[in-house]
Amino acid sequence: MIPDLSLIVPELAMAVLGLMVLIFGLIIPRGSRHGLGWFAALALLGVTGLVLAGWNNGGNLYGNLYVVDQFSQFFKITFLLAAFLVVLGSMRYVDRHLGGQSEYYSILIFATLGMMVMSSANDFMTMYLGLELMTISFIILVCFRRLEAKSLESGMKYVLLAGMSSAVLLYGLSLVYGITGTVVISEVGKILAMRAPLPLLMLGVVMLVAGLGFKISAVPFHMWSPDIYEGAPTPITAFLAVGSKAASFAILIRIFVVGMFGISLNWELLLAILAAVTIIVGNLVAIPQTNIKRLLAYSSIAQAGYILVGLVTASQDGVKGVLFYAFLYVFATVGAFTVASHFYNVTGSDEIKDYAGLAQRSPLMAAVMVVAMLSMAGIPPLAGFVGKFYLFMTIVENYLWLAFIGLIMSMVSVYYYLRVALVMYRNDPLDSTPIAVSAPVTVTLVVAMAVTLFLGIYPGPVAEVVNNAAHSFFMH
Amino acid sequence: MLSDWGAVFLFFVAAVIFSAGGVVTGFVLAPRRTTAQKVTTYECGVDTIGPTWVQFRTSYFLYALLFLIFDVETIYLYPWAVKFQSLGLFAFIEMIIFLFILIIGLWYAWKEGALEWM
Amino acid sequence: MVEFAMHNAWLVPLLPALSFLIIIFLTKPWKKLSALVCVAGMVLSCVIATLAAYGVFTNHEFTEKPLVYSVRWFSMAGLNIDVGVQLDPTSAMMMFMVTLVASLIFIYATGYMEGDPGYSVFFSYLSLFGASMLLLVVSSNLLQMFVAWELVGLCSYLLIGFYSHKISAREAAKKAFITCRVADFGLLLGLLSLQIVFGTLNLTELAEKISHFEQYTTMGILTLIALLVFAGPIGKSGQFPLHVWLPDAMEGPTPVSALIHAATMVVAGVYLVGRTLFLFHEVPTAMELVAVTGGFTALFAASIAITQREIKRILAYSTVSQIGYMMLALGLGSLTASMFHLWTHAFFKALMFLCAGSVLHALHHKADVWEMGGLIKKMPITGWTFVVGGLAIAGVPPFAGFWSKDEILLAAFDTGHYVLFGMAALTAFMTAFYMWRLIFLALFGDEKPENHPHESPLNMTLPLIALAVLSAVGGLVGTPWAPFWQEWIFFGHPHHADPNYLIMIGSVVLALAGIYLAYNLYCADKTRAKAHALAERYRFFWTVSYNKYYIDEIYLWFNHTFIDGAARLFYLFDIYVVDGVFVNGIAAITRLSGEGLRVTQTGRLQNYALVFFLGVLAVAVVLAFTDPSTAAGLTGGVK
Amino acid sequence: MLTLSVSLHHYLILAAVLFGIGLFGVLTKRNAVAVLICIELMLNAININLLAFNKYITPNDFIGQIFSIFVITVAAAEVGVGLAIVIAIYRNKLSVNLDEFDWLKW
Repeated sequence: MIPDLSLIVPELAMAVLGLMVLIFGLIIPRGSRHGLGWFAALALLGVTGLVLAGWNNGGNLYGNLYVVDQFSQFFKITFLLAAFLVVLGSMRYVDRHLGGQSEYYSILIFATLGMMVMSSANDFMTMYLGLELMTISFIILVCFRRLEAKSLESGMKYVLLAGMSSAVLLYGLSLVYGITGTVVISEVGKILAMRAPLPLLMLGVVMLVAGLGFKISAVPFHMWSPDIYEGAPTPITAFLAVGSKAASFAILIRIFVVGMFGISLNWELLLAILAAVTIIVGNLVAIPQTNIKRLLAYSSIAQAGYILVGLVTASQDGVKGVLFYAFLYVFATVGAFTVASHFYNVTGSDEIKDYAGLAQRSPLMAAVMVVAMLSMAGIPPLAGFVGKFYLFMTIVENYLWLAFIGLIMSMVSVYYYLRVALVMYRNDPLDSTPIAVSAPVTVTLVVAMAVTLFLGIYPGPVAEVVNNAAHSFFMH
Repeated sequence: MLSDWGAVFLFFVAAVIFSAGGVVTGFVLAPRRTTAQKVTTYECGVDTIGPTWVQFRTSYFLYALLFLIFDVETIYLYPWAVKFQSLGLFAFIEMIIFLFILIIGLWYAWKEGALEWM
Repeated sequence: MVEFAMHNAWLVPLLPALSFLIIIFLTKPWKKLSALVCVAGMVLSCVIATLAAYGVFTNHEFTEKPLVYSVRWFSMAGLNIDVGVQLDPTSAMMMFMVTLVASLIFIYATGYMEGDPGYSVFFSYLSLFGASMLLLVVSSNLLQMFVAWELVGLCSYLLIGFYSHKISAREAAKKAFITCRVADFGLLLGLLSLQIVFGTLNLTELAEKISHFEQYTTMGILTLIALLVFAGPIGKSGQFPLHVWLPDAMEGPTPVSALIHAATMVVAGVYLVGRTLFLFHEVPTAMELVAVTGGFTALFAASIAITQREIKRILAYSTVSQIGYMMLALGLGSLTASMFHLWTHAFFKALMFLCAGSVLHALHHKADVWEMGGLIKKMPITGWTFVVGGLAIAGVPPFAGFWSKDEILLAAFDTGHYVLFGMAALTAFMTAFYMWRLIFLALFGDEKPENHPHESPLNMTLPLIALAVLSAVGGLVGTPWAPFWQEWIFFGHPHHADPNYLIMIGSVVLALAGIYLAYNLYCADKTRAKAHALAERYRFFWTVSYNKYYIDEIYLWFNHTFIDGAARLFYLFDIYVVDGVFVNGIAAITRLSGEGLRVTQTGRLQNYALVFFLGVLAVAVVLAFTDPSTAAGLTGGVK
Repeated sequence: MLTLSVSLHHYLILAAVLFGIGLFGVLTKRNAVAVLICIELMLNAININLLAFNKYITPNDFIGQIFSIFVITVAAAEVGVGLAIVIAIYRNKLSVNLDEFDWLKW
């Protein structure tokens, strides 16, 4: 009767951790909760260790409802690292602008838990629960600045649009369930492999694409993301851009590459088109932006498009590319957003023009920003280049046009990324007071930059790991 | 591709088109001339007195929220209670943990003063 | 111990790299410490290199199959790139030589750079250079080698321009960098085509595949590749016609000239050709070209060196000419001779540069040899070590230069290249002449009253002595009677050319003749009337030679007339057509479309919802129109 | 289809209609609370779907029912958060009219 819980120790640990942080908040008086950040960060590292410890013993629980393989574990590590970096980078921000440390950190942990569940979920219910756990946590986090009108507005938009999108997603899931008579994704895959696609099933697929497209902010389901990204507290924006996106990609891969594999011909081209449109719109709209967070929001839309490319072929190489890109994307994005949030801490501004002369005020921040952005633009020898390389290699023979679009649009992206770089390096600062960078932020920035550089210069090992993960994904 | 399932598909498409179309056409066709008369609420021809929106205090909402949460959670208690015998100890422990989490929630709400009437 | 060194030879480049990082990030403010870190790193890797070399030179199988170990750097379908170490007698010798000379020169530099504002930076550059050079030496594949190649180029750029307050230094640095870029472009093309044709850049695999290249490509292509690859060495090793940068490179601090532009970097070209000799060996044309280039450069540079006045310039041109020797040997297919000369040359040329440096140090950077004289009395160590170097380079037995030069002459003679042999012999004579001209003018004769020379400090003279010893005995490893060298470093199979006493004696005679002539002209008669008379009589040749055959001027003129003209044309084209129409036009279009799309973001929640559902519809439509049949049509039939 | 017996289609059509109505509300209602309610409508349409499928497709196990229970609770949680935000934003702006929330744009 009692299932083997050893596989989900990290998840249990996260749940307990989240509750603990909340209870600490209830016990510890308001003034003295600054330690919670450190506690949460270290605990997250610990959980990462747990995942790594269980790296090799995969398996599934509850009659294959919950799969623990290297694929999901790689994603879990990605989420945990992202959460760790975000927590480190946001301590100062929380103490200064948000307050309510215990709620903040515990909800952040629960959001991470939701992502972890998503990455291993092998049935629609578990998947949906993970998804909603993540989404609701994010909704709360997005409007965490209760007195900031922008934050509230973005929260409002997020809750309504997210609710709507998840309704659509659910409708699609219910239809798929109705067609196949099961909610276990691998079962669905088996059944669909044999059966010709019914129109109703196609309707379901449409809704799945829409619902998940909303989560990964693929055009035309992206409208929410720039506003929410701008309104949300910056560290949360970073986590939203990284975690929620990566997790949604995890389930997107599971549903489509496993569940819908039999009818892949029906959706391959659709995803290709989505990817193309997403890349184009994201990059184009990023150009005229004047607010750094909005710029990053649009660029992250474009990034989602790049990652989407990996799904098009529904192949092991594609999954490998997605995993690799998701991993490096974490560090680039968190680095950039951490710079943004710290800059906001000091100057209270998100406008790009205020970044003038940042290179003189804080060389580290400027350097990290540039490295992160160039990596996103895919300039060698940075990680982004290798990631894009892996992704686009999978489609060159069948979808060359998509590869071309990706290439051209990365050039376009260089244009607006470099604009920021120029502002930081060439313009003279308005006030040249140097910006002090606190220790945890420094750690975040240095880690982000180092990993981005390392993955670009020596992708070998990670590529190996990712390869195995993708392989394990195709095992069952 | 018109199987009988397809009917549903068409129906759905129609629904979406109607809803979307309503907004779009209204947005396109509606003239923008607004006079003082037009903006007043329509109340059987006579001018309205006082605010047309009777508003509750937000405290009601807070209570509603708490009630909602704790009320919905009972959904899980019923099936468990019905099948209590056959489910056995593990389920019992699980339910205890579940309730424990809820209690923490209550504790939090209390501590945050959601239960005071302000 | 030896085992460890051999299987961790990657430490050899790593240690200097580490000391570079340490200096840059930590010890920059403390000059002495930085210098110490730099020297320590190099000495340590010298120890490891020595051990590794010992291991290699005691186990004969490495001459057959080198010891290679590497890590996969980048891998994907159809493209695997490794980073690795290849240990064989050649690389082991090179490793040992470079680390040894570099250590000595670093020590020397601690004294020479005394009181320079950029002391720490200088040593960080030196470390970086050492690291890159050693990386180049140990590389197991050509791509890695190319990266290191560019790195050493960068270091030499930084170091030549070290006195960046001097315009001449900046100019020289730029000149060196650009000239090498031009050449490296060819090299890069060559490497790319190698990768494309043979699908690998690993030396061992390449050697194996090229040995039967007919399966992969035609003779013509291979020739082209070989020539492209050879372009790199022409630039880096200052062969004619790209030698122009090397003499100017003497603007750098003298230790740099000694290390980079005499002992190590400039011979990287020779080393590269030596490493890829299996390629050239398949292509007779290329071999001929290499040989001719080398022979001609040797003679050409020597003929310039005869009339130069600046001490370091003379040495620079002699370097060019000596490297010409090595290239010549390679072209004759004798890796043995070429590497042997590389080895001896490294010692005596480094020695002479350091001596020159010490002289300049003493005379506060007065470089004209005609204004020196009788220095040997005031600075005996410098003087006598210089004399040893002179004997070595002139090829007087038993000094190092003699044996290696003899190897080369022998190779030329045995392979029946009598013209080249003649050129080499003539060069030998001229070398002896100009080098001793320098020595007599600078060291002997009567002192100039305005000079107040003084012997340099110990940390400068000790390296001199060490190098002097090496250049005295360094050649004994490869005498015809004890052909140790020939048994270890060879291409294909070792060849034991039995000593040809005629050539040996001939070369000795030439050397002595040159020295005697120099003695007559510049030492015997204090007035040096004869020398001036000679110059007067052959006024034309003298001027031409003194102005280095006007090569620089020709290039300059060429640049001004053609390059600049073309550049201006392109510039206008760029401004008005490219920028005006394409770039700005496209940029404008992109920006406008961005703006256009931007306004769809109205901020109204329900417009977003509407767009969302229109999106749903769109997706539905797309799906309806891309059922498998159409999809197969559109995607070119996948699966 | 003309028989009066209730078949799967009827449920599905009912669900579709309900979904459409909710959707229409989401797109047209100007009041945040109303929009929340409309989202609830959509979710209930889904519940109908799930239960109908459970009844007709997999009558032997309760997947659909369990799923719908989860949907209900999660929906409750979502509405809870939504209302909380509405309250906060009302305190902040004294309005819940969605048209007034458009500072964040472009």
